[in-house]
Amino acid sequence: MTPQLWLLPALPFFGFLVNGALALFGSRTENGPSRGLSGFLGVLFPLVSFILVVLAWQGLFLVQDSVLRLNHDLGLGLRIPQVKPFGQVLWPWMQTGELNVEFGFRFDELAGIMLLFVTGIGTLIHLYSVGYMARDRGFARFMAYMNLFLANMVVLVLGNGPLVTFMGWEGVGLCSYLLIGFWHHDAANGAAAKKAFLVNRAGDLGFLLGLFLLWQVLGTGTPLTYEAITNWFRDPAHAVLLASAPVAALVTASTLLLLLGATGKSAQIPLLTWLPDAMAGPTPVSALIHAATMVTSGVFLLARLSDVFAHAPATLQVVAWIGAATAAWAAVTGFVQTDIKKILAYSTISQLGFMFLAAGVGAFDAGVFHVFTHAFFKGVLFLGAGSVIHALSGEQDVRRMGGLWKKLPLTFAAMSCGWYAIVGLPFGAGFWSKDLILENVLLRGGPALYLVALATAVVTAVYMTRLMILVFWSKPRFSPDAASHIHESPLSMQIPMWVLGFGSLVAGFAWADPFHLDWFSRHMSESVGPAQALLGAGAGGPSPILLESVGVVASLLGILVAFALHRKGCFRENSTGPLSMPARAWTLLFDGVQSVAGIWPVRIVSWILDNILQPLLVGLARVFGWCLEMAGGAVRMAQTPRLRWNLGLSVLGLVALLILLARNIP
Amino acid sequence: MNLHMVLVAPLAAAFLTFFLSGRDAASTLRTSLLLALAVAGLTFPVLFAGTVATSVHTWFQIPVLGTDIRWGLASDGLSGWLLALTSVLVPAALLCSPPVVGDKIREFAAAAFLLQATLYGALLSVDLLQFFAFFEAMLLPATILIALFGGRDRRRAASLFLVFSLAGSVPLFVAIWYLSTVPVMSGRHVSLDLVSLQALVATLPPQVRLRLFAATALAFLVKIPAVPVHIWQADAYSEGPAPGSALLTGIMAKIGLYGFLRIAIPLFPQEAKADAGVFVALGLATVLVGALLALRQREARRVLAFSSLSHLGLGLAAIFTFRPEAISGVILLMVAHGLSAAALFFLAGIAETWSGSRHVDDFGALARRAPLFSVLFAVAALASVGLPGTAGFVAEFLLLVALWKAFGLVVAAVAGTTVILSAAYTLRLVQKLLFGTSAERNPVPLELPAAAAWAVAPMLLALVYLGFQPGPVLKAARTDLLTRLPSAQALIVEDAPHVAGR
Amino acid sequence: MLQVADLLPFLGPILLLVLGALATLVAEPLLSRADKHRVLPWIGIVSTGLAAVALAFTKSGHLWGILAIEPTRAGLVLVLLAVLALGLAALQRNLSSDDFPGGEPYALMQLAAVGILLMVLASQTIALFLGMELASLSIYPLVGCRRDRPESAEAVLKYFAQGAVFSAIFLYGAALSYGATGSVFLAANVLPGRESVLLLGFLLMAVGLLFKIGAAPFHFWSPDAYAGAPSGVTAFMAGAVKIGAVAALGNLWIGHLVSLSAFPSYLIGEAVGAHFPPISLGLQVFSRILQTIFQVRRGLTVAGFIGYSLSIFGTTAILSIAIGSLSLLGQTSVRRLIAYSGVANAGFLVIGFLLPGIFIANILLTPTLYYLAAYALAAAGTMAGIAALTGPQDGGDHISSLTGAARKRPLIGLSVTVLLASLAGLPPTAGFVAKFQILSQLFLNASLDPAILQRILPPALQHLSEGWLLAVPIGAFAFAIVAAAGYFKLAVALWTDPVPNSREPEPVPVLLGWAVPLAALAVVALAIFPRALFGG
Amino acid sequence: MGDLQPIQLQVLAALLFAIGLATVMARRNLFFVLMGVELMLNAANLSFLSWSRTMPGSVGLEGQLAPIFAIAVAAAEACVGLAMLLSVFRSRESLDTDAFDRMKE
Repeated sequence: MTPQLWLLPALPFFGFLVNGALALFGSRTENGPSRGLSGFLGVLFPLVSFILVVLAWQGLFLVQDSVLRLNHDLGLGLRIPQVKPFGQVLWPWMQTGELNVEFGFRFDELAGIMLLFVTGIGTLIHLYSVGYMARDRGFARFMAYMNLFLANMVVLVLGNGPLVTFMGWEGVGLCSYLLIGFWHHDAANGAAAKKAFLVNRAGDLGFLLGLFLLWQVLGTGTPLTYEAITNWFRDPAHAVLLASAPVAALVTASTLLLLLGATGKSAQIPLLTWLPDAMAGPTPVSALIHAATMVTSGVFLLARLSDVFAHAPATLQVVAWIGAATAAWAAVTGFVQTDIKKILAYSTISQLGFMFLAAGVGAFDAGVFHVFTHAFFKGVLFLGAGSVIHALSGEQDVRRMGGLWKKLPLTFAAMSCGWYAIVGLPFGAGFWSKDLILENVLLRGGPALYLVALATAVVTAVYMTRLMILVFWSKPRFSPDAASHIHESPLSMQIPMWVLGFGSLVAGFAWADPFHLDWFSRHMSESVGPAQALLGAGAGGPSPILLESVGVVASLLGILVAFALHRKGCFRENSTGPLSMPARAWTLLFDGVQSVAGIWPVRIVSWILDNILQPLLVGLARVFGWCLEMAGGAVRMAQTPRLRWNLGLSVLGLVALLILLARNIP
Repeated sequence: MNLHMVLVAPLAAAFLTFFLSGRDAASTLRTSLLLALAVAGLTFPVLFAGTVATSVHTWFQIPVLGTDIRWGLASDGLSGWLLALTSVLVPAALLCSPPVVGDKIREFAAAAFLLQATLYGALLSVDLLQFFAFFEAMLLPATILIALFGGRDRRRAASLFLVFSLAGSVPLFVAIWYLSTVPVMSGRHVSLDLVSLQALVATLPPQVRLRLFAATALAFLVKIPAVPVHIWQADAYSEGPAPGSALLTGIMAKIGLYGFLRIAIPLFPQEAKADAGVFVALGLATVLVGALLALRQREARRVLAFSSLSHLGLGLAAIFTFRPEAISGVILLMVAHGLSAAALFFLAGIAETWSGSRHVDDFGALARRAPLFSVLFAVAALASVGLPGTAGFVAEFLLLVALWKAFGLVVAAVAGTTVILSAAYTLRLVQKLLFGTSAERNPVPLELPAAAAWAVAPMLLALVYLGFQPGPVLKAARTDLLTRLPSAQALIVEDAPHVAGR
Repeated sequence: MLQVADLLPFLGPILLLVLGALATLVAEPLLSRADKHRVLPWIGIVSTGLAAVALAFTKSGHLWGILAIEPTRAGLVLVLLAVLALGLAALQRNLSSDDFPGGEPYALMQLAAVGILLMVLASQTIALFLGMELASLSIYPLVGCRRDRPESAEAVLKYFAQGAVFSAIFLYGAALSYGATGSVFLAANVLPGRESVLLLGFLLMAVGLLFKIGAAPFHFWSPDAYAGAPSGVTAFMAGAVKIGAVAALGNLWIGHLVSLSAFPSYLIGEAVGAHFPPISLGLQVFSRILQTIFQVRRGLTVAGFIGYSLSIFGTTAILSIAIGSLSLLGQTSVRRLIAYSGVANAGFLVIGFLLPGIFIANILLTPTLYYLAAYALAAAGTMAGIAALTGPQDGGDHISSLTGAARKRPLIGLSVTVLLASLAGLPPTAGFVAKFQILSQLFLNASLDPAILQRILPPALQHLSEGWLLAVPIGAFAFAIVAAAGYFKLAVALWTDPVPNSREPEPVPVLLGWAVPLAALAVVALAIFPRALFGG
Repeated sequence: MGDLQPIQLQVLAALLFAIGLATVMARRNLFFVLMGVELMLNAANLSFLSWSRTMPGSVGLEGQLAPIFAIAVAAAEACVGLAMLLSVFRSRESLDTDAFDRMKE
C-alpha cells in the first residue's frame, strides 16, 4: 500500500483554492468575504496536514521498529536503526531524450523533521494571522496565499528529486512575492516584493545550472532523484572517479552554483539584500516565511545534498566563510537598526549565517538543528513584534516604544522566552543548537571561524538585549494618543506565542548530549551521517562542557554590554530620524554591490539597445522606403502631360532599341 | 480523417461569417463562435490521430522544366499540436474581441478564420511550393488584422509588416525557383514535395546548398522574428487589435520555428549542422535583446511583444542543438508560449479599453478594481515567466538542458539569464497594471467581460495541466516528428550514457 | 477549297460578336434612354455567351492561313470574352449612373473585342493590322465617350495621336518584313541576303505591339488614357488590349523565329518558300547600306535573332517593371494605379518571351499565356469592381474617395481585394502561380550551360550573361514587392471605416454584382487548377 | 536609267516616313499631327509597293494588296481622328496639343 504523500501538499493547496475562490468572489461584497469561514478553513487545512505529518512519522517508526526488532532478533545492538524512507511516484513528468524525471515525493527523516515544524509552526502562525489580519479587507486573500505557501513549502521539502524541490523552491518564492507585496497599493511594497523575487531568481538560475553540472557528474543516464544521487555518491565504486581532478572540479563547480541558489533563498552573502526589504509584508508573513521556514530551505538544500557537498571541500570552505561573514555582518547591522522588524530580519540573516557556518564545517545536523530551534524562537520573536506593532497600531520604530512590559505582559513574557533562547542562555533552545555549532566549528573549522562565530554570538546577545530594552524595559516614549489604545492582542494571537515561546525554551532538548538526548541527531544520521563521516569528526578538542560554558559567558557578556551601553545612552533611543550615516552605509553595503554588479549594467545595455540599436534599425528601414518613394517620384516626373514629350520619349526608346540592335547583331 | 475537410473548414467559416452574419454584432459573434468551435471539433481528431496523410497528387507542372508541384496534406505531432493551438486560440480571440474591435466583429472574425485557414495550409503542406503558397497567403489576413482594427499608426505598422515579410520571403522564393529548375539541369524528373526534395538537395554541390539554406532560413527568421530583422514586430503587435496580436504572436510567429523544424533543417542537414553556431548566436542575441528591450517599453503590448521575441529566440537557439530534448522542448514552448502570450494579449487589450490608453502608467490598481482580471493576468504572466508548475517551465528547462548538453554551461547560463530578465520585465508589467494606485481620480470597479474570462481561464488551466503532464506534447516530438524527417533524425544527437571525466 | 460548312464553326465566335454589335446598334435607337442601359448590355452579354459556346465547338484549324485557331488561342479567346463581359457590365454601371444619352458604347466595345479576337487569331500581318486598327478605332471613341469632360478629351487626344503613330510604325515594319520574306505571313522563310531587313521590320512591328501592350518606354499613353476613360472602358482596355497585343507579339516573334530557322513552319509551313530569283542590284545596295548600319554578316542565325530579341525584350521588360512598380508606389489615383500596374505586368508578360523554352528546342509560351489570362482577369475585374464601388457619375478617382467602400459592399470589396492580391502576385490567386511559373523558368536561364548562352547571347551581353539573366527574375520579384505595397494602400483604403455622413451608394446592377465576384472566383480557381486553360 | 529602281522607292518611302514622324513630333497643331500620321501610313504603303516590285508575280501580289487594306484603314482612322478633333476643340477651344496638359503624373 503506497502512502498517500500527495495529501500533505494537496490539503493546504486545496485550502488555497477555497480561500482564493472566497477572496475572488467575495471581493465585490459589502465588507469582503466572510472572515470566519476563510479563517477557519485557512487554519484547518494546515492543521490536518500537520496531523498527517505526525502520522507519517508513525509510519516511519513502524518501519523503523520492525527493523529494530529485526536487529534485536539478530542480536545486533545497532544503536542507529536503519530507517526506510518511503516515497510515492505520482506520474512521469519529463520524459524525452535521455531525460526522465518523475514527479513524486519522498518522506525520510530529514524531510520529516522539516515538515514537522513547517506544518506545525505554519499552523500556529496561520492561527496567529487570523487575529492579526482580522481587520484587513484582504483577509481571505491573505489566508489563501499563506496556504499556497505552505503547500509549496511542503513540496520543496518533500520532493523526491531536485526538480520537484525546485518547483516548491520557486513556488515559495512566488508566495513570498505575493505576501511581501500584499498591501500592494503602496508601490514601495511592490518594489520590495519584486526585489525579493528577482534576487531569488538569480539564485534559482544558479540552482538549475548547478543541477546540470551535478547531472553531468552522475552521467546523464542517472535519474534525477535524491535517492539516486545519494546512492551514487555513497557508492564506493565511484570513489576513485570522484577523486580524479576533472570530476572533483566539476563537483566543486556544481556545488558552488547550488550554493548560489541556497544563498539566494537563505539571504546569505551575496544575495541577502532582499530579506530586510521583505519586512514590508505583514508580520505573520515575516514570522512564517522570512524567519521560520522558507529562508531555511537553503540550509535544507545543503543538508539534502550533503553527500555531494562532502565531496567538494573547497565549496564547504566557501560555505563556512560565507556563513561566518554573513552572521557577523548581519549581527552588526542588526545592532544599528531602529525598525523592530528590521532588527529581527538582520538577526534572522545572522542566524542563518550560523546555520551555513555549521553546514560549511560539515556539521549538517547541527545546522538543521539550529534551523529547528531557530524556527521556534525567531517565530515567537516575530509574533511578539507583530503583537507589539498591533498594539501600537502600526508603530515599528523601537525608539518610539519602551516600557511596554506593563501594558503587554503576555507578549513580553513570550518574547523574553524567545530572547532567552536566541542569546543562548542555558537550556534555552538556542543554547543547545548554537553551542553545538560553535563546538563543531572549533573542532572541524578551526579557531579563526570559531572566534568569528563567538564574537557574533556576543553581538547577537547585545542587539537582542537592546531590542528588549528599547521595547519593553526602558521608559515609554510612544505618543500619548497611541498610549490610549494600547491593548493586549486577542487570544488567537496569544496562543501561538505561548506555544512557540514554550517551544523556544524546550525545543533544544531534542538534542542535548549532556542529557543523552539525541533524538534529533539519530534521525538526522540517515541523511547526513555518511557525509559527516566522510568529512571526519575532526580532532578531539576541549570538552563540550567547557565550550558550552564559553558560549554562555559570551552571551552573558553581550547582555551586560547591552545594559552598559543603555546606561551610557548609546542607543540614542530619544533621537529620531533616519539611521546615522555610517550605519546606513554599512546596512546598504550589499545593495550597493548588487546595483553596481547587476542592475546598472543591465540598465545601461538596455538603454543602449533601446536608444541606439532600435532607432538605427528602424531608421534603416525608413530610409530604404523613403528612397523608393523618391525613385517613384523621379520616375513619375518622366510622365509629362505633354503629347509631344510623350511621343518624343517613346520614339527615343525606339531609337535606343535601334542602336541596341546595331550593337548586338552577331 | 479527411484533412482536406479540416483545411477547408476555416475557409468556409470565414465565408459564412462574412456573408451570413447580419449587422448585429452579438449575433455575428455567436455565429462565428459556433463555427470556430466546429472547426476546433474537426481539428482535434487530427491531433489525436497522430500521423495522418492524404494521397499526394500533382498540383501543376511547370512547362518545359517538367517539375512536379505536388498537392497533399499530412499531419504529425508537430503539426498536430500547432493545429490544435490554432483551433483553440481562434475562438478565444473571438470571445475577447468585442470590447476591442467593437462593431467590426464580422470583419475580424472573417480575417481570423482566413488566417486560421492559411495557417492550417502551411502546417499541413507536404510540398515546398504548396507550403510557400500558404506561407505567403498568411500575409493577407495578417495584414488585414493589423491594418483594419488597430491604433493610430496601424497603416504604417501593417505596411512595415507586409514589406518585411514579403522581402524576407524573396530569398525563399528564389531558392524554390532554383530547386524547381534543378530537374532540368540534372535531367531528372522530380517534384518539390519535401520527401523527394531531401533526396534531390543531397545531390547538389555544397556551396549551392549553403546558399539555398541561407535563403530558406532568412524567410523563417523574419517570421519568428529574430534579431536584427525584428523591427516589424513590436509595431505590428502594439498597433494591431489585441486579439489579432494574440493570434499573430500565438500562432503565426510559430510558423517560423515550424519552418526550421520542418523544412530548413530537414532539407539541409549538413548546412544546418555546420552553421548551428550562427543560429544559436542569433537566438541568444534575440533572447537578450528582446528581454532588455522589454525592460524599457512604455506600452503594455510592446512589453509583451518583446517578451515574445525573447521567448521564441530561446526556441530558435535550442533547435540548433538537434537534441531530442530541444525538439520536444520547442514544441512545448510553442504551445505554452502560444497560450500564455495570447492570454496576456487578450487581457492587455481589455485593460486598454478600460484605461483608453496603451501607456503602462495609465493603468494601475486593477488588482483592486478588477480582481478576476487580475487573477487571470497574474497567472498568465507567471506562466509566461516559466514558473514551475506551468508548461513554460518544462519547456524552458528542456531547452536549457539541450543548450547545456550541446554547447556547455556558458551558453546555457547566457540563455538562462532569461529566467531573471523575463521575471524582471513581466513583474514590472504586473506591478504597473495590477498594483500601485490608480491613475484615475475616483477609480470605479471594473467588470471583466464573462466571455473573456471563459476564453482565458481554460487556456491557463491547460498551461498548468501541461506543466505537470507535458507527456503528450513531448511524446509527439519523440514519435512522429522524427520519423517523418529521416534526414533530421540523422541529426539528433544520442550521446552514449557517459560518466563525467571520461 | 474550303466549304462554308467548315467555315462557320471556325468563324462562329467572330460572327456572333459582330452580330451582337450590329444588333446593339440596330436596337439602340428603338429604346428609350432609360431602357438603353437596361437592355443593350444584355444583348452584348448574350452574344458574348453565345460566342463562348461557339468557341467550345470550334476545332483547331486555319482559314487560308490568315486566321488560325488551336486550343491555346481558344483559351485566350475565352479569357477575352470574360473580359468583354466584365467591361460591358462595368460600362452599364457607368453609363446608367450618369445616364448617358446613347447606347453605342456597348456596340463599340464588342467591335473592339472583335478586333482583338482577330489579333489573337491572325497569323498574317495584314489581318493582324486590320484587327489592331479595328480594336483601336473602336476604343478611341470609348475613351472619349464623355464629351463633357475635359480630361476625357485630353485622354483621347493623346491616346489617338500616339496610337496612330505607332500603328503607322507597325505598318512600316510589316512592309519591311514583307520585303524580307516576300510574304505577309508571320512565318515565312527569309529571302537570302535580306535578314537585316527582316530584323528591322521585326523591330518596328514588335515596337508597334509593345506600344499596345503598354510596355516601357512606349507606355506613356496608358495612364492618361486609363484615367480619362470611364472605369468600364478602363477595365476593358486593361484586360483586352493586352491579350490581343501579347498574343500577336507571340505569333510575330515565333513566326520570325520560324522564318529564320529550319524548323517546319509553326502555323502554315507550306504557305511560302517558293524559289526566288536573285534579287536586283539596287536591293543589294540597299541591304548593303543596312548591313553597314547594322554590321550584319551575311546569314543571320536563329541564335543571333534570339539573342537580339532577348536584348529587346529584356530591356523593355526590366524598364517596364521598374517604372511601373515605382510609379505605382506613391499613386493616389485609382486608375493610374491600375495603369501603372498594367505597365509593370506588361514587363512580366514580356519576360515571358525570355523563357528558357526558347533555348530548348520546343517553343512553349504557356506560362506567358497563363500569366496573361491571370492578369487580364485580375485587372479587368479590379476596375469593374472599382466601377461598382465608386459613387455616381463614376466620381472620385482618388483612393481616399473609396474609403470604406468595401464595408458597404463586402462581397464586391472582398472580390476586389482578392483581385488586387492577384495583381500583386500573392497566393492563393493565379497571380502567384503565374509569377512563380514565369520567374522560375526564367531562373533556369541563369543555370543553363554557358556554352548555349555563348551561342545565343549577343556579344554585348555575353560578358554579363549569367548575372544578367539572374538579375532579371530577382529584380523583377523585388519590384513586384514594391508594387505590392502600392496595391496594399488601395486595399486598406477600401476596408477602413467609411467616413460618416457618406450616404448609401446606389445599388449595383445585377450584371456587375455577379461579374466581379465571378472574376475573383475565376482568379482563385485558376490558381487551384492551373492546368485548366492551357494545360501544361 | 528610265524607270526608277526599287531602291530609290525604298529610300523615298523611308524619307517620307521620317518626315511624317518629324511632323507628328514637331508640330503642335492637331491638324498637322493627323497629316503626319497620314504621311507615315502612305510611306508604309509605298514601301509595300516597291517591295512587291522585287518579287515574282504571284508573290508580288500580296505586296500590292496590302496597301489597299492600309488605305481603307487610314481613311477610317482619318475620320475618327477628325471627329475626335472636333470634340476636342469643342472642349477646350484650341487645337494646340500643348494646351492639353491637365493630366499630371
